[in-house]
Amino acid sequence: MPTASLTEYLFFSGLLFAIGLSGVIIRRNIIVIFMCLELMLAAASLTLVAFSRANLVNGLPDYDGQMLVFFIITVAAAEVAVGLAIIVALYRARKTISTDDLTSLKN
Amino acid sequence: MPSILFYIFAILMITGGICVVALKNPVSSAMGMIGSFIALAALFIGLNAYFIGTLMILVYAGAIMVLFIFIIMLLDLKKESKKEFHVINVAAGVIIPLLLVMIICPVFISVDKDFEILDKKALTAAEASLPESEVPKDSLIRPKLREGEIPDVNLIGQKTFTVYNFPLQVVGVLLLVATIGCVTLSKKLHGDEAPADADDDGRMAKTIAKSKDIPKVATLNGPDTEHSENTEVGNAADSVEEIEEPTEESPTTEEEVVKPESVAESSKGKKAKQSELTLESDKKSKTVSAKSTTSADDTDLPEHATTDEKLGLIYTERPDDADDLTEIKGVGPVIVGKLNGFGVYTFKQISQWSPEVVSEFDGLLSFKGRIDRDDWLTQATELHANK
Amino acid sequence: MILWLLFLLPLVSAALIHFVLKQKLSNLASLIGTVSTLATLVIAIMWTNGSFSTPDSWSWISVGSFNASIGLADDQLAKGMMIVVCGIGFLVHVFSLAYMDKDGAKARYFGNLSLFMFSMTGIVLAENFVMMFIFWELVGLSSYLLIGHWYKKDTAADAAKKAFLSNRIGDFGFLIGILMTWMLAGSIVFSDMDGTAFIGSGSWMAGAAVLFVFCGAIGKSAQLPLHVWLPDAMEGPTPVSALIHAATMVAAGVYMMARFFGSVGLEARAQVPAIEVIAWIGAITSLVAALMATQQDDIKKILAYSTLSQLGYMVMAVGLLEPDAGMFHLYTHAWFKALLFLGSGAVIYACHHEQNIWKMGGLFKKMPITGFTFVIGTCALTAVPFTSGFFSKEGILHAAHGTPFYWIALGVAALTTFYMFRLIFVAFFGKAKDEHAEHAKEVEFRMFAPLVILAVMAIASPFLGKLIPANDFTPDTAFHWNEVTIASMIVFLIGFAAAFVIYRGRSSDPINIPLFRNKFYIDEFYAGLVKWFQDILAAIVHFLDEFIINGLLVGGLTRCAQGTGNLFRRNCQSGNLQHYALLSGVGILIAIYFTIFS
Amino acid sequence: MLTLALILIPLLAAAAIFVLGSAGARKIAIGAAVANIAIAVAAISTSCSGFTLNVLENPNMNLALDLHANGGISVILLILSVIVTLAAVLSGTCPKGHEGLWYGSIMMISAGAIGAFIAKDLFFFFAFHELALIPTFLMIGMLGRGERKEVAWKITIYLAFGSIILLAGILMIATQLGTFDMTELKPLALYQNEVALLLIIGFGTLVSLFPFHSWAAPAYASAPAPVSMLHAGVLKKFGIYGLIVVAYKVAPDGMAHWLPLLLILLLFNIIWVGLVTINQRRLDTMLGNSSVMHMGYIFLAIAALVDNGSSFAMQAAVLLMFAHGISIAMSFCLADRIESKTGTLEINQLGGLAKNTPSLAFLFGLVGMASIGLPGLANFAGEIMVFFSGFEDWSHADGFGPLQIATMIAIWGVVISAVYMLRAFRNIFQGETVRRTEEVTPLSFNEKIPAIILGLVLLVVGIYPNTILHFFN
Repeated sequence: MPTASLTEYLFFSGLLFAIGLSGVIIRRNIIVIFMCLELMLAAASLTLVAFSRANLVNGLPDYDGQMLVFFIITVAAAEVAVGLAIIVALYRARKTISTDDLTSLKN
Repeated sequence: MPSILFYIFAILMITGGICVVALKNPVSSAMGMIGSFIALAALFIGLNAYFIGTLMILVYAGAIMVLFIFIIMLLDLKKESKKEFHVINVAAGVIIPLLLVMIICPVFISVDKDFEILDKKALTAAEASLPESEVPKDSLIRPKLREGEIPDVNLIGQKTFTVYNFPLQVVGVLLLVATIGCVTLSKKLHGDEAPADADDDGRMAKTIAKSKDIPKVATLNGPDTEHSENTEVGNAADSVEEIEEPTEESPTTEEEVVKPESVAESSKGKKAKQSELTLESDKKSKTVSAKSTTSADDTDLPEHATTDEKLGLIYTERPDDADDLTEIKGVGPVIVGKLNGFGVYTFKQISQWSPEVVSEFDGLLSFKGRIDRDDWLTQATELHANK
Repeated sequence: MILWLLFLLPLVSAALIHFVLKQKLSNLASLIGTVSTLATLVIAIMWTNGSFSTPDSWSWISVGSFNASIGLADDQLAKGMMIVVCGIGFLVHVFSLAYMDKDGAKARYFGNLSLFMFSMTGIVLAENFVMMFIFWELVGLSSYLLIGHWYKKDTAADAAKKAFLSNRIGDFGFLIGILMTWMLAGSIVFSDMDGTAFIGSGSWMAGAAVLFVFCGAIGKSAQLPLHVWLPDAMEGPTPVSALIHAATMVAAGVYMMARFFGSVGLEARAQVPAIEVIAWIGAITSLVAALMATQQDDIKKILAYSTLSQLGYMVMAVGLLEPDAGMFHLYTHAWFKALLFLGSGAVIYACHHEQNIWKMGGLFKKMPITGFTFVIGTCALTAVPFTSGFFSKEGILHAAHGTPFYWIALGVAALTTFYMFRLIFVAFFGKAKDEHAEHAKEVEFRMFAPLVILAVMAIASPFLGKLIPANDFTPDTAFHWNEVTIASMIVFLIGFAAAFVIYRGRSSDPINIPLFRNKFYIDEFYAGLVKWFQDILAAIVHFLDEFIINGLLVGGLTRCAQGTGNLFRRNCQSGNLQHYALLSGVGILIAIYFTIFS
Repeated sequence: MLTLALILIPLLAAAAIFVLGSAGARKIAIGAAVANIAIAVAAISTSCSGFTLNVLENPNMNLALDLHANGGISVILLILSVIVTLAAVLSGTCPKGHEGLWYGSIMMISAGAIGAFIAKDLFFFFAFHELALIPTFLMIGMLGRGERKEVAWKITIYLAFGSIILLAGILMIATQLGTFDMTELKPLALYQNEVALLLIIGFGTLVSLFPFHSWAAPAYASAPAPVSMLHAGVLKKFGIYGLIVVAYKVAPDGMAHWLPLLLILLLFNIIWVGLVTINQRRLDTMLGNSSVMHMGYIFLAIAALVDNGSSFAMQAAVLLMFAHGISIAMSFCLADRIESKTGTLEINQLGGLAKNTPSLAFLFGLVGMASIGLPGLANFAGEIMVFFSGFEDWSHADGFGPLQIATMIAIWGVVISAVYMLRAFRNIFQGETVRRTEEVTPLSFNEKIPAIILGLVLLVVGIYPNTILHFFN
């Protein structure tokens, strides 16, 4: 993919991140919000990989970036697991997962 | 990967993202999510990050999305039905990301860095320059490089277990904690009798077990959320402590002075104060009623008079033989009005007051010990005697 | 040193009576009061023939350039005035021994009387303005206490308050006058005031100072604008009216002016235009008071207005730069007015507190001594030849000769004769119009003895050379037959004839002039003035104070503080996840913008 | 060491009272007050060296708690606070069960006041005053009467506002002079106008100068008797003490620059608040407002001090402060007696009280006459000196300057105070007895003690003011 330069990668990851953010803001359903969150995480990891490929360390791609992506993925997995468990518990307690009804944090 | 492929996968990724946001049905948005992740993995592969690409597919597309779909199915969520669009929310949702993109683009444009092509020649040069300490002579990486292909997995392995060894262990522990977390969260759902202590989950389990039949959530579920509900309503009232205070023209019966330690939560309304009064004085009343009923002459009660445990013998309404209490020195018409309010009309009543009743009236009339100082009791008995 | 005794004896007796003797020892209290006044009288008499050395002054406060001291002035003015004060004080004490015998609060009465004697001696002996101001206010206090002696009576309490407040308004001007003279004349001590500097400061400034000082005299001697309190002061017991509101306190104003003019040397100097104003106020007061007196029915009110009118005479004399004539009239007036008041006291006492002259009548036969002394007093007041009033009033007429005040003075003399003999004919002659007057009988010795002594003084006072509180004013030097004396005799006859014709044998008042009877409606005007200017203004100011300062400034601040608090609370903590996400998005955006672009 | 004891005794007493609860609270408080008087007399007569404890020692700023009972003003105000504390402890009836709070906070307020007056260090001068505010808030809020909650909040926030501005001023001074020590205060090089303005507003709020006076009257009306006695009588003088000792020394030209503003405000203070006092329906709000009005005279003395550097304006201000402190404390003590006897302080609901309680009538008459400014009582000596200082070295050539005109208008305040005080005395004590005052029992002796003590002080200082003024030379 040498012909596609770094800016395209960054542009698309920025776009994906923006879409994830809009999803979080627009959607009412917590699970979809959670998905958009994962989307934003993925977008971030795309930039990391793009940069690790762009900056060569003694000739080879800079694998620190990729290590970070590796950790991001693991953490995301853990996060999703716990998140979904909470969502289920919340659903059982409130019988609803629409953000409009869950406003007990209101002052 | 020729730019055509790049664009295909990029566009696929973006449309997947848009599907996640735009589609109503959570399942279809999950599918969109998967598509997007796959395209993303392809892009990773394009960037020679084969290990990360495969990991992406395995973990994200595979594990996480499946979990999502599983949960969606478990909670059998219908399409978002009635929620009409909040125009402001949608508008905000669109404008903010757009602004974000507009701000980020100049940054990305300013980067304009091309990738070097890692062909065979570049790789052999790279292998030569690899320092001994990092990559020992006999490792598999060196021959692969010389052949012109990137041993991605080996390099990452080498990096992981040398530089990032400790973080790896930490992540392991993290995953362990996450699993235990999920287990405890989910175990409570249909577990056995939780310990009776007052923590939230325990109560919630009991109520959920009982509450199968109750449709709406608001009434009965966990007292703590209920509690948070009404404290939320309640705390608006707390900010202004309103203890009923009598209006200006009867300053003498100003409200009973609040004891210092109870000043913080003394904001309960009128009925609470009444209950507080009765509560606090019930142990006193037993002794009082015992004494006043066995008082001197009239064992049987005159008509429509009752023995109130706090106030001694009182009339429910004005008896015909009521005396003019202002004859007692130190009692003016204002005080008489109050005494009649409490049901005290005759000298006999005042003469029979026990010390507790006196201190009670002292508090009510808030005259600071005036009754003993002007000793109403002896005056009342004399006036009653020569009435 | 004895003079300190003269000064402090009444204070000691007042303190003794107030703090030590209470209700049960009231007789002892009255005795102490009387004895102390007698002692001061004796010392005063001995002092007049110069047998005591004046002690040096005791510095009350001396800080920086302000040093006020308590010291005793030693000149003929003070000596003569002391005789008046102590003499009449002693006689009033003797009279009130009997008059107040059955009164519940006798001890308090005598205590206040001694306090008055102390403060009056303070004014007379004051050697500087601050000391005079101190005792000026103490005299106001004691008159407040004495007028309000029967404080349970609402009218007495109001009259006392009114007296104190009008004195206070007078003191306001007096204090400003003192401050100005302090700077203009260089010092507040009378003896070393620098007259030339005072006059030199320009006639406008000196005039203003003189007028401000005169304000004090207006307040104390009840001149026109502030005269309303004197008739109401009759609420107090009659001996009090005799001592305070006839002889001594009201004369303090004239005494102060005389001393002030003497120390600043005004009488010799060129005319300061402001002094005309003083003369005019005196003249108008005497005229208006005389007119009001003609229509009053209460015996004490008539005498009160006549005092007002005579005070107007004295102030006019001072205003005409003849303070000696004024002082001489003050001296003689003190004796016969005290006589008249005590006489009226005896009459009231005999008629069981009946004060309306139309309910008396034929008292001359029933109370010969009181009647006879009362007639002598009236002759002195109306300037019957060879009585003390004749000499002193003639002195003033002589001073006013050739100026417009002369005619006013003559008119007032006629009116004085008219209303005094109206009183005599209605009250003492004709038949008793009320059963009280029917069996009124002569008062006991302790009451008529002072009357007799005062009657003697009413005749003989001009001839006691050394006692007259005027430097070089004895009847033989000043008196000479000319048209002024003849005119005053003619005017006396006119007044007498009018009174004789109109009021001889009448049982009700034929003339009824509401304007005079209601005292020119000045009281109602003042009441309205106070109600409008003070109470309404106070209410407005109170409302503004509450509304603007409390409501807007302070309240406003608190309300807008609470408002922003609520605003923040309601909008930003809405509990809606989206809202939080939105806000965080905006936050990120701003952060990026600033990091990149600024 | 004596000066340290002056502060320690009330604080220890307060601690003991809080610990022991309401057992012997009253006796401990009285004991502490009497001990304090004895120590004060000892400290003043031996004019001991005082006590210094260096709290903070660093090159550019050293902080030392040094207490000295020397220097005319602080000695006189020390005597004032010690006497008023004793009177405050003896007066007022403490509701059953609250003795701990009641006597404890009186002791704290008195410790704060004494500390503020004898501290010779700007920081502790300020800190002690703050110490006295907290118990005032507690007492008004919990044991006061009327709408005590709002009033308690109002007074605290208002005084906090004043204190913050004051703190700003003090810090500007301290930074410029490099030291907190009050003995080394000298005119500042720069920013004199700003510092002067800050101090005038800061101290003005604490002393209820005109625009910042709306906290005073309701607070004293709702406060229990000892608190209003201590606050109106003693704590309010802190502001003036500060103005004279700090502001005049530090920023004389600044003060001169703001003189017209000060003159206008003090005239408002006298005339505007005077008229408001006339319009009051209740005795305690009337007394509160009258104390605000009397501050106007003291400000006149300060204006005279600033304008023509008058030689005795400072002594006049201090004497009037002392006299006003005693008389306002005595009047609040008696007002509380009237309320406990008749149950109300509405002037038109009372009448003819003198018949049943002649001694209360005599004492209230005495303090009424004192606050009017009757000779023979302390206030007159102060007032006459204030008015004279207004006219000091005024030359008639240039006519009446602003200070002279202000003095003349201020003298009219004497009439206004006579009007409202006499009207109150007339309506409450004289005339026929009304429904409320019929069954009133006469004052018992120990109810009269505080008033008698203060009355005697008024008489002694009134007859011979040098008892107070000799501390100056």
